[in-house]
Amino acid sequence: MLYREVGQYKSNYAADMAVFPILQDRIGIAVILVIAYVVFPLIGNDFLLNTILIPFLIFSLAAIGLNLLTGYTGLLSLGTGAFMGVGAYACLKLTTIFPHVNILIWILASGFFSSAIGVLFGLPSLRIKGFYLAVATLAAQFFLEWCFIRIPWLYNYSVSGAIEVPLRTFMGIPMTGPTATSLTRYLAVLTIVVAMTWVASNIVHGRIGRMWMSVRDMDLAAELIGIRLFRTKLLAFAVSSFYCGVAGAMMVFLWYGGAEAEVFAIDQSFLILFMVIIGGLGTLIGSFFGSALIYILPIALRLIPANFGIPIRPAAAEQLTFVIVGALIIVFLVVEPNGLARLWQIGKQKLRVWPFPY
Amino acid sequence: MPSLDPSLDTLPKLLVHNASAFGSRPAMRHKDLGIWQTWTWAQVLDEVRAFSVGLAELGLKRGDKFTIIGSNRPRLYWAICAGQALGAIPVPVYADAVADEMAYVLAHAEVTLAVVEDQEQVDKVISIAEQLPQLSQVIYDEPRGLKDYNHARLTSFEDVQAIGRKKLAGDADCRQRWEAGLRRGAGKDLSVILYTSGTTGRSKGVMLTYENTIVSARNANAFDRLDEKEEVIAYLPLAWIGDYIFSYVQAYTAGYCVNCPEAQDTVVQDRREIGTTYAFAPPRVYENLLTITMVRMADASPLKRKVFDFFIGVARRWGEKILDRERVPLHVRLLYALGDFFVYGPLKNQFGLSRVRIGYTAGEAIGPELFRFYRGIGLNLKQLYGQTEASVYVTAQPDGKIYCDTVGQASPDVELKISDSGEVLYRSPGVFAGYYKDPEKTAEVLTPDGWVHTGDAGFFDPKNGQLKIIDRAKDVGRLKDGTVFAPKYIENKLKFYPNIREAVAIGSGRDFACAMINIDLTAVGSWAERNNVVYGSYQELAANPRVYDMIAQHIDEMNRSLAEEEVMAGAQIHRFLILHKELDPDDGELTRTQKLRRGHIIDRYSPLVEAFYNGSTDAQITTQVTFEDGHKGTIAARVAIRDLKPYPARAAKMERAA
Amino acid sequence: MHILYLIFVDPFVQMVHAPDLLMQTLWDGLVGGVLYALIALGFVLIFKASGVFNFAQGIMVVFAALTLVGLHEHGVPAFVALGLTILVMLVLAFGVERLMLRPLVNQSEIILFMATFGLTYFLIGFGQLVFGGNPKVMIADDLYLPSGAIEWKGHFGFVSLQKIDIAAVVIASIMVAVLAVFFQRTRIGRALRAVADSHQAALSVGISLEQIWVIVWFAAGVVALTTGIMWGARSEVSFSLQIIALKALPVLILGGFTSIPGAIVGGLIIGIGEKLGEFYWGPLLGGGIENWLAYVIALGFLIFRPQGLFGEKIIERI
Amino acid sequence: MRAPSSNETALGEVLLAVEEVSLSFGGVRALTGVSFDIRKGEIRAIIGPNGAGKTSMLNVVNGFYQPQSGRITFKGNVRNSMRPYAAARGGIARTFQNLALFRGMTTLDNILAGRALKMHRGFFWQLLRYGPALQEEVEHRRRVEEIIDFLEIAAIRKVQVGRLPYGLQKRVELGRALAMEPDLLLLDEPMAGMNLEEKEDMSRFIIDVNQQYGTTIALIEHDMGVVMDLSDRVVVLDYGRKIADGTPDEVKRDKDVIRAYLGETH
Repeated sequence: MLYREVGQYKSNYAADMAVFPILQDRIGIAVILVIAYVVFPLIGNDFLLNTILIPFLIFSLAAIGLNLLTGYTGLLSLGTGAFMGVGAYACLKLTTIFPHVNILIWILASGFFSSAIGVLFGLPSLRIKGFYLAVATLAAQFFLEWCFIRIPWLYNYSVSGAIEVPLRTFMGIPMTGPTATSLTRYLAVLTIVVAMTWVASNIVHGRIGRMWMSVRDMDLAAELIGIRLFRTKLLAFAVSSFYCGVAGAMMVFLWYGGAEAEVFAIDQSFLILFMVIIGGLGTLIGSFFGSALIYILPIALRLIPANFGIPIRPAAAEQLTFVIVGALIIVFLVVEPNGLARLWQIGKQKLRVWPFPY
Repeated sequence: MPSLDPSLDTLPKLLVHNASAFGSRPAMRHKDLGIWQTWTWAQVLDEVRAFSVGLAELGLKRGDKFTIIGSNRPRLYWAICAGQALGAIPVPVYADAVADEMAYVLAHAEVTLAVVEDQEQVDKVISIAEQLPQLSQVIYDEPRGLKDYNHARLTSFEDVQAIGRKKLAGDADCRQRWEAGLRRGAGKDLSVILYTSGTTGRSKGVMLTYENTIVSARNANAFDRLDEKEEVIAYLPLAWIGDYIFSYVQAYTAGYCVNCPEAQDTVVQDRREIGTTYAFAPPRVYENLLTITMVRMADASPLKRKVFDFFIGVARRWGEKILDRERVPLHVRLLYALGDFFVYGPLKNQFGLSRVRIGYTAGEAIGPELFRFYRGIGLNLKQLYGQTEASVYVTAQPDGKIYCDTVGQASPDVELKISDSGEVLYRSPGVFAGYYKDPEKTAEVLTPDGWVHTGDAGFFDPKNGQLKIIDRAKDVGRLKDGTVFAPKYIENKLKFYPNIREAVAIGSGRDFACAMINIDLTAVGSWAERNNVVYGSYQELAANPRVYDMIAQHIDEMNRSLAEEEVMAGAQIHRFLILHKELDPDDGELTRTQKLRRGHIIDRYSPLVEAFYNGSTDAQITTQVTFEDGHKGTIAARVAIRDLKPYPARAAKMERAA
Repeated sequence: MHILYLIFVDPFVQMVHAPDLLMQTLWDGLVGGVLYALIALGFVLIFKASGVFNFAQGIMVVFAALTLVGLHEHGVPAFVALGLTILVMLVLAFGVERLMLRPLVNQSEIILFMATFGLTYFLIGFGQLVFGGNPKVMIADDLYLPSGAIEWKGHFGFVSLQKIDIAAVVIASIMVAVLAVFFQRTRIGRALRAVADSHQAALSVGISLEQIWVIVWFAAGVVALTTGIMWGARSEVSFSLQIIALKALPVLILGGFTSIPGAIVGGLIIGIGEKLGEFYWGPLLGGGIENWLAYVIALGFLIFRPQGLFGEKIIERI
Repeated sequence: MRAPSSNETALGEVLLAVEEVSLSFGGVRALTGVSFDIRKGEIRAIIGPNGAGKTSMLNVVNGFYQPQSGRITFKGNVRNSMRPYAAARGGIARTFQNLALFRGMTTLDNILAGRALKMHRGFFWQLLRYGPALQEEVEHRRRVEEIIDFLEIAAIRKVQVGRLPYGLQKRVELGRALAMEPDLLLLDEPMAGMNLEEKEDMSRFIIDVNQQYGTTIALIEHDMGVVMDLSDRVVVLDYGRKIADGTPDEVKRDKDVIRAYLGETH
């Protein structure tokens, strides 16, 4: 109904292959960007920025990372939390050793370290697939978690055993550390997430994305059209881990401001996997949906009773959240196994063919 | 009569002019290989010139006839102009014509060269080559599958252009010579021969001069204020005068862009992508769109259907008034705006009609309901009345003076009159030069002082002075009791029902009127699916008693509305049947432009017609049919006949009064 | 060179020098392995019959134990509580089949896998909501499980065997034997095996898929309850158990997802392997390697034998 | 103006030679000492009853199975073991009996994926999807569009292939193989499960591919009418052994062939 596609014709392939070929979609994206960059900073308080938006964006990026691996390439990973941890610890070491380099550069660079680790633990994908591979990534998860605890050099020998984020400034404005405002951190996170989402979309819409999806949909056929499976899978591990690493570094440096190894435990891996599945495997927008649902829903659930004046113990609220989220996951899978992104697509298609049903 | 500027009195001259006047504006687009390939006027000139010189090298010369066979592709349009630049005369032929038909036309026109679309057409031409001794060259656009053919007399379009380009590059004077040759053409020259697939007899070659078509097109452009910014889509048969004028002559005179669809079945999608501003279609096209709409809406959720029905109701009631800028209450305007957002806008958008400034329906009378529907949702649909012999335009409706039962006032420079017998006659600059090699027929139609007999019966509406066409003059008949019986009028009313694709009304000289029906397979098929009616073929579905019930209901409704009309009340349908096969141009039942050939049909189905009037409740019929691949066979069926109870003329009036 | 000595020589020297310690470590590993094997058995049952990779098996162990203890806390006699808990597991099996498996039939493996994640979350929240989140003590005495230890002396030193561990091994063995008989000898058991081979075959035997799902989930529930009781008696009943339950995954990798003997052998290898590793090599790395050693063993194993210990060689067809 | 069928005309040089190839799976013999050759430009049919080892033969040719013994010479290079991707690189493309499309991708992406070997723009440009990477995409899109036009699948260009009817999926798969611009095209039952009209279309495409692009084709097919019409030479397998080899007419008259076929059906 909102879509008016008359007169939107393509006279070259570049336009036809654009990520958003429809004008109305491009307008929609522009509106979202304006809201993110202008409206939220203007109206946002600390709660909105720090408790909702920053973590939402960071989880979205991690979900994109996992989605590149699981949704696009079809390789199930349960090691996302650990790969995020590698990013966080790498960032800490980098900024400790080279304190004068801009922290944002190190946040991005830390992705390369988790990339390398990701490739290392992706090596078994040469021989194994499916749940077997998932267990291999579980090895990464537990091994790396162990490293985070047992190697004091990683957390600069701090007494608590936790990462303590130092103060770092950019053009005189504190970016990280206790004095950095939530607005500064929000804008930094937003910019990184927007840029990396754009890059991810470029990758999946191009040659590499097609190779990944070929491997996902039918690896034997992919090999027979000349795709080298092993390389392709490792590339997916590398890129995916890069995204997770950056998300992990942002999580510690731009959100928590300090963290223990527990943050990168297996629960985190599962959480991100939920986001990807509920959001929709093999779609970037689904990663955002999944992140919104899985992260924001529990917050909302906790807030609702308080707002209605229903007395409920915090512990009980927590437990109730578990019950509801668990049930919702099953309900969602039953209603739409292809995730929220699929619902979104159906809705969009309905709007495009409106008033017709198909 | 206005005379043309001699420097712009032929189409090739117009092309040269456009190439400098609108050089970088798009002249033509073609959805090919997934995207819209675009040519500017300058590029078109370049392509046409190369091909034209190539044709000259192959021996095409002034006065030669050459044919164009295929669908709407840029190269075929260019070929027309390229030949005309040499002074040769194009004779476009319907691409779906069977070999026999084609052979007759090509032989009659003494065609020496053919430019065809693809292997299919090449095969067809080769199969009739023996009957065409003059034919020396076949040029094809699409090379697929033709690699192993003997290329002695077969050349690809590209190769011809290559020959032309080589010549142009190697011979400095060639270009001047070509342009000089082009300038030798004049407005009075014969520009094209279009064979009309008449509703009776063999087709006749209508000869039109450049002046005929260009003046006609100019006037039409001025009438509707068309300029170089229009976008149109070319999807009607190249051999039809409508397409020739609309996608070629009007485009060249106004300088607008013609878009060729990717394939016949993607026209709606392609029209939507381009967003045409000027549309021209026979009623059938609008009818199909409406049928699709209704069929699809039948599957929509009840809520959506309610919203749709409600707003369509609003549109039917108020839409036309708003379109004609009449005064309407404010709340209606608001309601209509809502409707535009929820229904009309999206609907027009789906059909690619959002940007259409002017839409014409022509070729046949349009059902009033259909016409009102489109105008109601805000599409500026108008009627025009035209003929090949007039270079299309005889009458047209100006903006703001639109009536669904008239075809408009005389187009610019057209004189109109009604003969004593009630036949419409006209005289205009567009009037043709005669039928090719057929002075007798010409004399029948064209009077010495330039008036043309249209063969249609009509009169001027006393209320608004616009022309009203009743029917083909020879088809208007009377029942035995003297009641006027205009079959087409009834048929059009019936065809408004989405379930009825085609209707043949019979009754002249009989006691009462009867109808033979063709159901619409899409609409009825979808109904069958929803109602668990199992069927394997058209024939099976057509014979289903429940389908009969449904059609009976439609006809009954129409009878009731006929009963309210003084003149036609006596012509209500008393009996009907559903034909066991779809009427098909390949069997000669329809013309290539999908008009009924009533006489032929009545002959062909005479057992059924007899059964109508001898009281039988069914009848056996065996007909010969031509299958898609050209071979012939017969199908036999026992067709049921249903009776209907006509409404008394006065009773209907009383009902309404009560 | 010293590091090589520490890795390749020293541990073995220690083993020979203190055989009692070696024996003790092997025993501890064996007991742990038996419990891993039991959890893995639950996985295998469900995977074999329904193709579902049941991530919730670990939490089912906790949930079952928690229900048992919780009921007893509310004053239900121990054996009545045991019966009630079995009933709860049956209800759970029905619920899972009706609300989760049936609507998700014909979905891809990963979707079913994710659904069991949802089930895990649900059971965690539900269990805590009903019985509270604090660790509980297993009602071992009320169930007449033995306590205390037997000390076994020999000329090499002495080994301490907890009676509850011995009971665990015995009960686990009985459990396996019962299951084996069930699968080999009963009509339902044979049907279950048919399902594992082909759903069509099972249908032709005249047993509905739904019934079979309920049965296997119930069987897995009973196995979980047994595991929960044993494990709870050894330490305590708490939700941290579920992480330990993840250890069943490397066991499955070793044994193959569909092999019951594989689950048992794999469980023992992992249990013993990680205890030996932790005890003799752990200190080299700063300890705590138990947490990941099992996975690395499995991973190393996978690379050489992707189909597991008892799996058949996979021939890919196109 | 159509040229006579080239059935009897001179054959080109040997493109692929299979010599004494044997293959077994854990004691089950799939192929036993099979030898034949495929010549440049011909359409070569491999026929035989079910379980005759036809598909195994194709799997050996494109490196999916490694034969236990025997020799394969492709374009003059001898090899007895190779990875499928190396076969692809060498110019062997193929389609599958039971469709091996990338079901989650559109028709366009499936065929574009077939050009994986021909696209080389580096990772950096892929990240930006700009400059050389975009240029490369556009170039290859053009080639793919030609194939789409050739196979008359323009209308389903942007439809996910998993939602297409079977016949169209087969066509898309052929398109993907063509996108590789192979020297040798292996078609495993290209017409299985099709109705008459679809079969006719597919036959036309196969002939057109062979004539227009000069692609050598080896195909497995059950429909004997199709085989006789399409192929220049036929090799017949039964129980993993070659029982006949020759022109369609020769093969049709062969006693062993008649027995093998009569023994199986009728």
